[in-house]
Amino acid sequence: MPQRSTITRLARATGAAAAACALLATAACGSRAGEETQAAESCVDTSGDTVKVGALNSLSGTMAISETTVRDAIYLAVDEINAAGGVLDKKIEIVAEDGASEPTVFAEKAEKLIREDCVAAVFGGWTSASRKAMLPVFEDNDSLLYYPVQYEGLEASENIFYTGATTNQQIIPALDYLAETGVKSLYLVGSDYVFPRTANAIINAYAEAHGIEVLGEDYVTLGSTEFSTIVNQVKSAGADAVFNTLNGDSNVAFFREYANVGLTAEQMPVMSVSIAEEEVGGIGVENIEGQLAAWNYYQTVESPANAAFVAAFKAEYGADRVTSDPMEAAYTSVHLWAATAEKAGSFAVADIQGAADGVSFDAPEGTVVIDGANHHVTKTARIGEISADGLLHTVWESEGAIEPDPFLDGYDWAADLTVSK
Amino acid sequence: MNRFFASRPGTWAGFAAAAAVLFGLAPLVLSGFRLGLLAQFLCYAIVAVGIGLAWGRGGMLTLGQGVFFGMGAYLMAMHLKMADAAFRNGPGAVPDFMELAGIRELPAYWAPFASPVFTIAAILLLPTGFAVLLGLAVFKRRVKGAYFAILSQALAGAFAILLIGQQSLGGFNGLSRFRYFFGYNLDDPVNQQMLYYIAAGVLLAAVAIALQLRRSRYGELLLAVRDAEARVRFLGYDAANIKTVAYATAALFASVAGAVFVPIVGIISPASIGIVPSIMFLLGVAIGGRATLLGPVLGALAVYWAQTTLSEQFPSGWVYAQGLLFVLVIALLPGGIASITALAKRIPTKRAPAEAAA
Amino acid sequence: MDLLVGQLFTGLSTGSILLLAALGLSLTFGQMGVINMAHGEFIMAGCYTAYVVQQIAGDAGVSLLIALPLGFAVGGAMGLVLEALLIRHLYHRPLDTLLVTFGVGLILQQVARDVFGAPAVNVSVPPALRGGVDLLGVTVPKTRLFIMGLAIVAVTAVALVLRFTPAGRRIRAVVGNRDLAETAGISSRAVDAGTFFIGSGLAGVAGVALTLIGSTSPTTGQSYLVDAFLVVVAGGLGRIKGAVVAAVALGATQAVFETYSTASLAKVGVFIVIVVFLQLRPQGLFTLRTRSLA
Amino acid sequence: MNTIALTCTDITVDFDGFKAVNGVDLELARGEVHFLIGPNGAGKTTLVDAITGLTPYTGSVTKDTPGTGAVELRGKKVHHIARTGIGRTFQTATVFDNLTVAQNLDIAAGAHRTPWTLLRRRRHLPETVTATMDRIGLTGHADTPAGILAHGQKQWLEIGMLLVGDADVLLLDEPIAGMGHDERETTGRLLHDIAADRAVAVVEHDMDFMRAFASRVTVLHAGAVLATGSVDDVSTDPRVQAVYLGTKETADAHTA
Repeated sequence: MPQRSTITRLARATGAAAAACALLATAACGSRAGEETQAAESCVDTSGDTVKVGALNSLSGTMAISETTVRDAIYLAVDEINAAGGVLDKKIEIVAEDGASEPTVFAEKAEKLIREDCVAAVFGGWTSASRKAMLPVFEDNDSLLYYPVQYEGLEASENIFYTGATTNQQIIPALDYLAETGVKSLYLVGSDYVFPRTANAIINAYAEAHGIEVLGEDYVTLGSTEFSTIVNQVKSAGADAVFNTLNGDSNVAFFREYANVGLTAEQMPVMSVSIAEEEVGGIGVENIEGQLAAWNYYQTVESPANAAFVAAFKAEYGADRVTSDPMEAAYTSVHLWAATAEKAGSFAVADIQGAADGVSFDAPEGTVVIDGANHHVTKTARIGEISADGLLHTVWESEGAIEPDPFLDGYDWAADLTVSK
Repeated sequence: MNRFFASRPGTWAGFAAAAAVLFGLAPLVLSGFRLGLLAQFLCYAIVAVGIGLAWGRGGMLTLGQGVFFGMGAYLMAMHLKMADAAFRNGPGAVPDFMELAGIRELPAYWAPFASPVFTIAAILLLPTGFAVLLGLAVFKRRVKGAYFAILSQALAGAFAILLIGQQSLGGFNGLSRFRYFFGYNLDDPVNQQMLYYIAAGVLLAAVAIALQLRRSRYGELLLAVRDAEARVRFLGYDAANIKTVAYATAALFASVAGAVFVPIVGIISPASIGIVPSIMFLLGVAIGGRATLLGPVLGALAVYWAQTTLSEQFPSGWVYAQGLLFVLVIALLPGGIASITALAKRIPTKRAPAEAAA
Repeated sequence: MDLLVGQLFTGLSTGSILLLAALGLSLTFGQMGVINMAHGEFIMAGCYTAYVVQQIAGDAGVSLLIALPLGFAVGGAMGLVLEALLIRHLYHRPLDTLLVTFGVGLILQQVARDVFGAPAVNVSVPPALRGGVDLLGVTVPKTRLFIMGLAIVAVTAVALVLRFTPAGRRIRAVVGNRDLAETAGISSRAVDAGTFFIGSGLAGVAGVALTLIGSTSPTTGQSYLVDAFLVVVAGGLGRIKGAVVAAVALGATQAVFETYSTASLAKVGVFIVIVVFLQLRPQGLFTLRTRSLA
Repeated sequence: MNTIALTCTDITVDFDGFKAVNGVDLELARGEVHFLIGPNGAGKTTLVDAITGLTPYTGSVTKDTPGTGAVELRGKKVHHIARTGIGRTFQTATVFDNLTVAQNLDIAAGAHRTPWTLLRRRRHLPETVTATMDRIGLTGHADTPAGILAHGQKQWLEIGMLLVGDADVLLLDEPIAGMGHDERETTGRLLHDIAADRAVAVVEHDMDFMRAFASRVTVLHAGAVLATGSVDDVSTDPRVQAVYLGTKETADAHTA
């Protein structure tokens, strides 16, 4: 042995390993592209008196701020359903996982929930990145995800139910409102990721078709707090309004700078699509009072269903807590799943998919109905104004619930924008 | 003389045992899901082998391995998206996410990735070449120690930001939804197991290469550069070249790991390669024993396994644990777990970290 | 024209923010070769100091005046503890210090999350600092003028302390030649602790000031850290002068890139500029040239 | 007659206005053990730094190698200067603590190896390495990690590393610091032994050692050459007596 060169031995080792791999490869190759794959057998067990569902939200990392509130709403809905006797006479049991604000972790945990915990459905996700990461997992394993956040549209998976707004239920109504109030020019400010870029593409197309001038379009890196340049450009451009798709902490720096250079809501209102009740406190009401937001739900919405929801939430989590749009959508998603299962008389994925069309729920935002064709729900659009108490008050709302149109097929001016599915 | 002429029959036995565990035992006892997780951790372990070489043996604190990991991952992901588009809509079709983002024309730099050969060559050469250029640029100017660490960290930050801004690379969402891997369906459990075997095979190969580098004269030289770079230069060696080789090898390992990671996990996004994930790559290496051969591998596997299990139950507790591990292991046990066994055997600590696990 | 003046101002303003964040690092990293990754969390501690003071004092103006010195004390105290518990034992292992302090930073962030909650909290700007001033045709927010002023005061104070006080002379002696200073009877241990106190205290002050323009959340410090390190690297070790020039230069580079391309590319551009710059001046802008072993 | 191996002409090293070395001329000849002495801060080590490429300077350093002719060293990189056959040691012996004596010497002997050789394991020690181990008296320690060698042994090892690297101009910075009497004697004889076909320069404070082993002495003071010549020439030079020998006691105390 001592005389044998390492090179020779390495060569042999490599050769042996290669041979072993080749052997394995021939013995263990699965289906090729185009061939049918045997779908993984669902392991959901409904023989007992409980049914398991997954709650997959970020409890750590940067997104934990927002996603823990969604988690609370999911638990509230499950408690309500269980108190009322459960679904198909079975109590719901939650298996909770942490998405850790990382798309890869979302994918990994989704797979664990489906394959190890055998849940009937999963509720959660926030960022589009996390949804995109989970989508193949749910499709490959033929399982269900209920996704509760407004997003950029252009997606309709058989295995996902989207209970937040798509673009025609949030961004287009916001533009309609601005046009109605006489806005002729816009300045677009957003964080540099997919939602703002898609939203701004839609805004540009809308503006062109409706005679609105877009005076500028700026993106900052996620989490950026340097707005000196951008706010100065906004100010010198002198648009009638600003359309804001900034995310998270960037809003704080933006609105402070905005107020400091002397811009006001009366002079140049800012329409935001990512600022809900939860965020107002961190920005500081004094910096943002009078500015606008576009959502489908505010804590101040007046309806018996919302009064009950807010009261139940505050009773459970404390009087100082606020409710917001994504929380309401998450709460609604659990009820929609339960109602669909009741209608189908089954927890099986295929049965839920088959029964989903037309299932409705009397949600805090108003009655929502599942559209079986694209798995989105009907939603009422609302423009809210931020008031001194830190809450948002509706100043405009759409006439009835808007049908979901994730690919904007119903809008001629958007024809060039997207490729229909 | 024996100490460094003796061949180690133990090496062979070690490799055989590792292969038996990875190829034989693990697939038997682990469920498909757990095996997939293990495959993911093996990818991190491959990165760790490279870090062990560059940091443990070469003294270069590479805080930016996410860059090379990300390069390999994105290169592979581009091929998978191209293949996917070609399968559905014919050759040269635009990948699905671009259609949705309103990009109609395939960007020119995507086109070559339709070729599997080009992709594999790019995965092997591009990050390595970039590492060589960057390494020569900084090491020739004797940028080292803290300066190098901070630069490599800033590089990881800049790279992640650059990717977020590239809509033709999926931006913040990254690239996901891969259906085929070189013609095989990715949703078939048999093929998923195959990916695991590939990850295991790559890891063994990386360890074998690292072992050879460590045992060669180059390995001694690298250690010499780490301990007394000036001395090496005054002996007539160009220390920059010596460091660059280790840095580029670490980059190569990270790139290949990234390339294998993508079909296993099914997504690559800027979130997996920025500053924090890059530093996290180091934790396992430090715990396992940075200067040893197998310490980084076992450390990485242990850390990611602990992260998955513990963070399920104690999300905020895990962050504390991570922080404490960094503090305690590095402050009190710079040789990692490996140095405990060495101490136990009463080998003088000075040489123990270098030799214990070889 | 307006835009140009605006850019010039933005460069200075961004530079002064960078400088505030980097000044303390320049001391600790420059003088002791210690890379303190928890520096960002000391900044964050300054932010929360401002928040807590405001909750108690109420009036935004009064609380800012209290928070500035208190932020210095809080940051400084955290620095002293860190120095005594960990860094002191790791002086000969600078790279390990980096990782250890990264771990400390992780823990501090989580502590902030558990104490103050994950969402950002609001620190109100004093009425006197709201709004802007018209300078050469552009509106300059008063908060930014205040931060510029504070940066100038901080740099001047550090320079004066280093030059004219006995403690400062000792610090400079230790930087110049640690062994020689030891033989001259200067306790480098005490000097190191003092340096760390001042450096970390400056981080606390920076944190208080940054609440005027940015958000206050557990991850606030992180966003400033990498840029601050780049300032120190580009400025050269142990030189306040270098940190000042590098901070303003980086601020201006960023502002220019941002105007003519996107903010994302600006970050990448700054990185490339620094790598190229280090090719020309590997030891930074200003270096102490001493006899040393490479 | 001894041939000149290294010629320094008008070397000046400027540290931000402070001239640590100021217009120094120096010639090192083969066959001589040439001592560089002077009080602390005289510029001895800085001069060595300049010659070996560590510190920028003005002036000229040429290396004369039989068969190759004279080469200008100024502006070359450290490792290129080393490859012309100039070796140096440091005030604190700098060896590779984690490697064995044999590994240290093997590395030192290998600056000309090809990448391919470097990437393979060593199968036997080069003869120069075994011979040098013998010469520096460390054969019995071949497999000892250099880090646990005694102080003096480290310094011998460092000199040995220069020998296997084929250096023919050796610049040794305080090679006997911390050595006992017997070790000094051994080192002195070793220096004369290796100086047979090389030029050896020694930076030293120890006057007794200098008197015992110097072939030639150069005295530096405040960055400039004060005197050059034999031990007797130098010790009788009044300027040297004035600035240097007056501090003899301190200098001796320093090395003790």
